[in-house]
Amino acid sequence: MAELITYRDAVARGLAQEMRRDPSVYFLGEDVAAAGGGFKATKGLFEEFGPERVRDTPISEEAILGAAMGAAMTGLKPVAEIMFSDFLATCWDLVAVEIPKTRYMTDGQVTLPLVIRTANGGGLRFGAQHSQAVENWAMAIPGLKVVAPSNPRDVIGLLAAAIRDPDPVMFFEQKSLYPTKGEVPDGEIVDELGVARTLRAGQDVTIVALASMVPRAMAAAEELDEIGISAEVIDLRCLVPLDTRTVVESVKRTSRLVTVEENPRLVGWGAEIVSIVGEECIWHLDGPLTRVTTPHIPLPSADALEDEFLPSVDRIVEATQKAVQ
Amino acid sequence: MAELITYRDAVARGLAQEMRRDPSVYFLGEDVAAAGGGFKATKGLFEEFGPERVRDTPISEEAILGAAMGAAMTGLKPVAEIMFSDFLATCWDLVAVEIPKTRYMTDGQVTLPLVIRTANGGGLRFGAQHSQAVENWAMAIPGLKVVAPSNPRDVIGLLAAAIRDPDPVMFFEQKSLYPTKGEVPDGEIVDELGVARTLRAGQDVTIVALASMVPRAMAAAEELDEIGISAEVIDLRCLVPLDTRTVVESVKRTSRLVTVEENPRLVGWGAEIVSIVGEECIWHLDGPLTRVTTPHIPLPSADALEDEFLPSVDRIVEATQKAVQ
Amino acid sequence: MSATETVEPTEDSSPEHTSPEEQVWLGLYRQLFRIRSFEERAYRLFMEGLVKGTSHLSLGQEAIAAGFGEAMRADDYTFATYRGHAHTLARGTPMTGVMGELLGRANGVCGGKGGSMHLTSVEHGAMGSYAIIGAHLPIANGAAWSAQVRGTGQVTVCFFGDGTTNIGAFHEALNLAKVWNLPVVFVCENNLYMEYTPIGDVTAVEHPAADRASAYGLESIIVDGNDPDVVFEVASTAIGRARDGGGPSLIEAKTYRHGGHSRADPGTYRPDEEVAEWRARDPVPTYRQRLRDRGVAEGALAAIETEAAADVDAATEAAKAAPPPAVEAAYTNVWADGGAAWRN
Amino acid sequence: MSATETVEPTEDSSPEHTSPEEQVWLGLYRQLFRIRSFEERAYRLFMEGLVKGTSHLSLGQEAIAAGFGEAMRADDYTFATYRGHAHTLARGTPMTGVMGELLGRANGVCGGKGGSMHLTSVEHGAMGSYAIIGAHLPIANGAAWSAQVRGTGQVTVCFFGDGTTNIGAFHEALNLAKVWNLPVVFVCENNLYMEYTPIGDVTAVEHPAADRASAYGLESIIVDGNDPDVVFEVASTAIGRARDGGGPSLIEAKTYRHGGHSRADPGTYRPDEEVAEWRARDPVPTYRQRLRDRGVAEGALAAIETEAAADVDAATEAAKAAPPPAVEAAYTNVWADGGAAWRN
Ligand SMILES: Cc1ncc(C[n+]2csc(CCOP(=O)(O)OP(=O)(O)O)c2C)c(N)n1
Ligand SMILES: Cc1ncc(C[n+]2csc(CCOP(=O)(O)OP(=O)(O)O)c2C)c(N)n1
Ligand SMILES: [Mg+2]
Ligand SMILES: [Mg+2]
Repeated sequence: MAELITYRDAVARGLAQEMRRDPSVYFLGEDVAAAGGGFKATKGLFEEFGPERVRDTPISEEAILGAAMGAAMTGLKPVAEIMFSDFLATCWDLVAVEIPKTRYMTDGQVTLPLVIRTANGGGLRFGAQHSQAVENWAMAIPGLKVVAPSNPRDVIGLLAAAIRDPDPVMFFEQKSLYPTKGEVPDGEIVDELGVARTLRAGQDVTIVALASMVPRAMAAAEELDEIGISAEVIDLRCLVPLDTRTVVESVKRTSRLVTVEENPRLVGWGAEIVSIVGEECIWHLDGPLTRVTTPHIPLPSADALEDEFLPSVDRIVEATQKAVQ
Repeated sequence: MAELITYRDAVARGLAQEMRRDPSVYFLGEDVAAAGGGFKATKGLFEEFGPERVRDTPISEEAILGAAMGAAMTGLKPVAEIMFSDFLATCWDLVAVEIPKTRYMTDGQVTLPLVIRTANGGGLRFGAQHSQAVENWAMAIPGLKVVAPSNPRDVIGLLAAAIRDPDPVMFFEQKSLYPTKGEVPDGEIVDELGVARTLRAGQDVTIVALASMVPRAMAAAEELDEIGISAEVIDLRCLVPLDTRTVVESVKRTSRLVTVEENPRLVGWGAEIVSIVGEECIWHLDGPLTRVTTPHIPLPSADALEDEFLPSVDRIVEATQKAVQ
Repeated sequence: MSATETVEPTEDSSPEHTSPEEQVWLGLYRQLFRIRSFEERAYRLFMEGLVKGTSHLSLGQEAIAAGFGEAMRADDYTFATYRGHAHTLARGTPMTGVMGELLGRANGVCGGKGGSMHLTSVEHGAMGSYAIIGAHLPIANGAAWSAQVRGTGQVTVCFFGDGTTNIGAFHEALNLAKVWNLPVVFVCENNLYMEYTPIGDVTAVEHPAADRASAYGLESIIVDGNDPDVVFEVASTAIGRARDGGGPSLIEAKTYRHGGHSRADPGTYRPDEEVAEWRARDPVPTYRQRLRDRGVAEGALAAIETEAAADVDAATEAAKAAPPPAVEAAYTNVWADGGAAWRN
Repeated sequence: MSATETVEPTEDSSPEHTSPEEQVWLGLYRQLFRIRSFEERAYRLFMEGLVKGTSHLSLGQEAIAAGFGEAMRADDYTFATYRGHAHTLARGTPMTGVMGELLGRANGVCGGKGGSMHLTSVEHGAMGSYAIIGAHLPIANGAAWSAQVRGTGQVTVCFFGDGTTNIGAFHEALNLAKVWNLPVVFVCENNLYMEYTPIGDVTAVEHPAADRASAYGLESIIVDGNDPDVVFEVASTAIGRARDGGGPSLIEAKTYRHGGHSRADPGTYRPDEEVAEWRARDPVPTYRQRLRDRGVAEGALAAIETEAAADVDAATEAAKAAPPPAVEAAYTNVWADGGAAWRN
C-alpha cells in the first residue's frame, strides 16, 4: 500500500514516527506547538505528544540550539526547528563552532544526537533574507552531517535516519517543495544517510542534483532525451556523508558532469562535487566540468526576477548541451 | 627606501595611513583602543586618533557590526575588528544576511563602505574554536569582497584598497603571519582589489595559494625545483573580486593545477578555483585537479597534531608531484 | 467612514484657519488614514494574487508609526521591520513606489528587488526594513553613532515587535546605545504576539521591553500605542532628548494587529473577546471621533480621506501599469559600481 | 605559605575528629589550595614553553569555583569557559588529565585535542569549557532542560565573566531559563575586566549581571566572590532551590584576577592600588587565616597542602612523561562511530 502525501505532511509524519518510537526525542522551535510551525509542517505533533515534548520557544535561535545541544549531551535526542535556514546565521556560532566541534574537542566524551530542521531555498518571492539555499554553509563545517531530501518519501526516511543518527544532522527542507506530493509506502520508513539515488540511468552525462533541483534535473533529462542526449540523474540526498562512489562511478561511465544547485555561484556544493571528479576521474572526462547555480547575487523578490535566477529546466538543458558538445 | 616590518605592524600602519587621509574612517572593536587589540595589531592608533575615532566596544559582535553597518549607510567609513575570525559566527547574520544584501535589496539606495578585519587561521595551538580559516564562508556570500594578504606590504596596500572601496570588504589577517617580516616601501601604499600576484614563474604546474599558504607554497616550489618540477606560484590575495584571468592563463600554460588552502576539505575556496579551471580549461589539463587542504576535521590544539594538519611544505610537495606525474 | 463619503463643503478646513495644535492633530489623522487606506488596499491586492510572497500588515497598529512620523524631523532616520509599510509611508515615502514594490514592479522603491519586507526610501529617511528579527537594532545604533560624530542632530528611530525583545541583538544594541549615549529611540510595538504565540508564554517578564529598560540604565516607558496623541507626545519627548544629547530611550507601546501575522495567517489563535476589545479601540475611527469631539471640522477630515483614497487609487493604478523589472536589473547594484561582477 | 612547609604533627587533623561544619571548611580550603597550586605550576610550565597556545588562569578567583564545587552533587553539571581550570578541578577531575591536556599530551582529558580552553571531564560532571563568549549559557540550559524532563534532580551550574553579560547569548539564555523554569544557576565571576577593558567602560549598568536579573524575573544577587564561605552558602541556596523545582538563579560574584587576562598579558592596564587592594584579599591565605582563627588545626591545613603539592608534582611528571597524541588520533572522534570519514 502507498499513499500520496505532501512533502509538508511528510515532515510531521517522519517526526511522529520517531517520537512514537523513542521517548527521548523532543521537538522545539518557534511557533511549532499549537501553531504547527510557520510552514505548518509539524501540525498534529503538539496534539499527539503534548507540551513537554513539543515546545514553543521565544525568538531566540541561540537559545533554541543551545537547549538542543545541552539536552543532546545529557540523554535526549532533540529535534530543533530553525524556521528559515536564513536564520541559521543568527545562531551560526552554535551550528558551526559549538555543535560540530564538541565531540572532537572532548575526544569523544560528548556525543550529540540532534537534528536541526530548517526550511531552505527560494522560489516563494520572499526576498533575499528568506530565500537562501545555505546547505553549502553547513557542508563546509567539519562535524556536521547534511541532508536535503527531494520528495516526501525521502523526507520521512532521511528524517528518521537523521534522528537515529548519533551525530548532529542538518536537515534542509526545501520550502518550495512543501506543497509537492509523492508516494509514500505504509509503515515505518528509515533510510541510511550518505546514499545517493540514481533516479535515471543515462550514458552521455551525469547530472547531480539535490532537493528542489532534483525534479528540475529530471525534467531537463526528459527534454535532453528528445534531442538525443542520454542523461543519468543522481539525487545526492546527503552532502555529508557524501556518496562519492555513486557519483564517481557514474561519471567514469558517462565522462561528463553537470551539477545543479540552488547555492549562489561561489563555493556551492557543486564546486565540491566538481573538485572530487576533477581529481579522481580526470582521465575519464570528455567535457567541461559544468555547474548550474544561482548567480552570485542576493535573490531578488519580484517574481519576474526570482524565476529567472533559480536554475530552471531550460538552463539545465542548455548547460548540459554545452557540456556534452 | 624600504623598511622591514612585521605583518602585525603593517596593520596599524595601513589603518593609520587611511585614518590620516580620510577623517570619515572610524575604527571599532573589542580592546582595540588603549590595549591596541588582542593581537596588538592596532597599537598606537588610539594615541594618534583618540577615543572618538578608535573605539572600544563591549563583547557584542552583533552590536559592533551593526554599528559599522549603520554608520557606513550614513556617511562614515568604519573599520570593525572581530578579534578572531571564529567569532564571525556570533555575528554571521550581520556578515552574511544584512551587510551584503542591503545594497541590492534597496536597489542601490544604500552603499556600505566598511571593512571587517579579523584574525584568521591556525598554527598557534589555540584549538578548534580559535583557529578556523573561514575565508571560504565569506566567499560563499554574494555581496562581500574578500581579501587575505600574505605579507606586510600587501597588508598595507590591500587594507588601504579595502577602506577606499565603496563596498563591504572582509579583511582576513592570518594570525600565524603576524610576527613575520617583510619589506615595505616608504610612503603611501594602495593596491587594487582583485589582482592576484604571480610570485614565481614556472612551466609544469600552477600552485594557487593564499595568506599563510603563500610562503609554504613558495618553499614547496623551491623544493620541487630541485627535483625537476617547475612550479608557478600565484598569490591570490583576494577571493572576491577573483582574478580568474591570472589563474586560467597560468593553467593554460602549465596544464596542471594545485590549490593550497587552510580551509577544511569540503567547499573551501580551492574547490571554486578547481571548478573554474575544470569548466574553462578542461582541454588544457594534463593532470588531476589537486587540492591541498586541512583535513575535514576540527583543528586539534596539541602542537603535535596541529602541525600535522595544516598544509605543510612537505604535503604541498607531495601533492604537486602526484599532480604532475 | 469610507473615503468617498461626501464632504460637507460649508465647514472651513483650510490649513490657514487651523491652530498649531490642530495642525498636529490633522497631521496625525492624515498619517493614520493614509496608512490604513494603503494597507487595506494592499490586503485586497494580496488576496487577488497581485502581491506575491508574503506581507505583514500594521492594521490596528497605525498610531505608532503615525505618532512618530509626525514627531520626526525630515532628516531623521527610521529603521523598520518586515512589518514596515506603515513606517515607510509615515516618513513621507510616496505610495506609488511602495505599492510598486509590493507588486514586484520596476517602479517599486527598490526596483522590485526588495519586496514587502524590505521597503526602503533613503531620500525620506526610511533606512530600510529588515526581515531578520532584531538585526536592525544594532544597525540603527550605527546610524545614530554616525549622526552623533557628524554632529548633525539627526535622531534615529527603530521600530520592532514584542517578540524581538527576546533575541540577543536586542540586548547588545540596547547596551551599546546607552554606553555610547546614542541619539536613538527604540520603539517596541507590543501587539501581544510574536507570530502565533502569545508573548507572555515565552518571556520572563510581563512587559517585554519596559521591564528590561533598567537592564540598560534606561527609564521604563509604557504607552498606549493606539492613542496617536500619546504616542506623538512620548515620541516628541524621546526624540527631543536624543537630539539634545540626552541619549537613547526604549518605549513600549501596547497595541494589537487586527489581522493575522502575515498574509497566510487568519489569526484564529486569538480569543474572540481579545480581538473584539482591541477592535473597539481601533485608532482610526477612535481618533476621528476624538477630533470631531474637539471641534475639528468634518470637512478637514474628509479632505484628508479623499486625498488618501485618491493616492491609493493612483498608486494602485501606477503599480499595475508598471512593467516588471527587466531581467538585466537583477545584475545591477550588488556593488557600488552598479554591477554584480565577482571576477575579471 | 609554601606547600612544603613542615607540618606540626602534634595537632590532630584526622577527618574523624572534625565537625560537619569544619569538614565543609576543610573541603573549601582543599579546593582553594589545590586550584591555586595547580595554576601556579601551570603558569610556570607556560613560561617554560611546555604549554603551547594560550591559557587563562583563575589565580585570585578560586573561591568561586571552590564554593560551588563543594555545594554541588556528584551528578550535577558544570559548564565553564576558557578560564576553566579551576571549575574543572573543582568537580574532582584528577589533575593528571588536566595537566596532560595543557601540555598537549596523549594522557590529557581530551587526548590533547581540546587544550587549556576546552577542558572537559564528563565523568565528573565537567561538561566542557567553551571558548566563545556566551555560547555555553544556552547550552547549560539544555543540560538543565534534560535533567528537568528526565526528572533526575540534577542541577546545572554555568560560570562566565562580567564581559559575557553584554553578548546576546546571555540574554537569550537567561530568558529561556526563566520561562522554562530550568534547574540552572548562572554564575557571573565579575573580575572587573573583560580582556583589557574595564567592564564599566562598556556596560550600561554598574553590576553587569545583578542589575539585569530583574529583566529575567530573577532576584538580584551580589556576593563577595573572594569569600569561600559566602560563595558556598549562596551556591547551596541557589542549587537547592533549583533542585526543588524553584527555577534558575543569576549570581554575581565580585572578584579579581591576580594576573593578566591570558598568558600573553602582563595586566599593566590596571591601577597598582587596585591590584594591591585585591591581592590583600587573596582568598587562599585569607581563608587559611580564617580557619586558623576558627580553631582549625594547622595540621589539617598542612595535610591538605602537602597532598595538593604532591598531586601537582605527580600530575606534572605524568604529563611530561606522557607522549604527544599519535597523529592518527587526529582522525578519531569527529563522529560517534569514532572516525572522521565524510565520504564512502
Ligand atoms: C531571527 C528570526 N527568527 C525568526 C523569524 C521569523 N519571524 C518573523 S516575524 C516573527 C514574529 C515577530 O514577533 P514580534 O517581534 O512581536 O513582531 P510582530 O510581527 O508582532 O510585529 C518571527 C518569529 C525571523 N524573521 N527572524
Ligand atoms: C564571541 C567572543 N568574542 C570575543 C572573544 C575574545 N575574548 C576572550 S575572553 C574575553 C574577555 C571575557 O571577559 P569576561 O567575560 O569578563 O571573562 P574573564 O576573561 O574576565 O573571565 C574576550 C573578549 C571570545 N572568546 N568570544
Ligand atoms: Mg508582536
Ligand atoms: Mg571579566
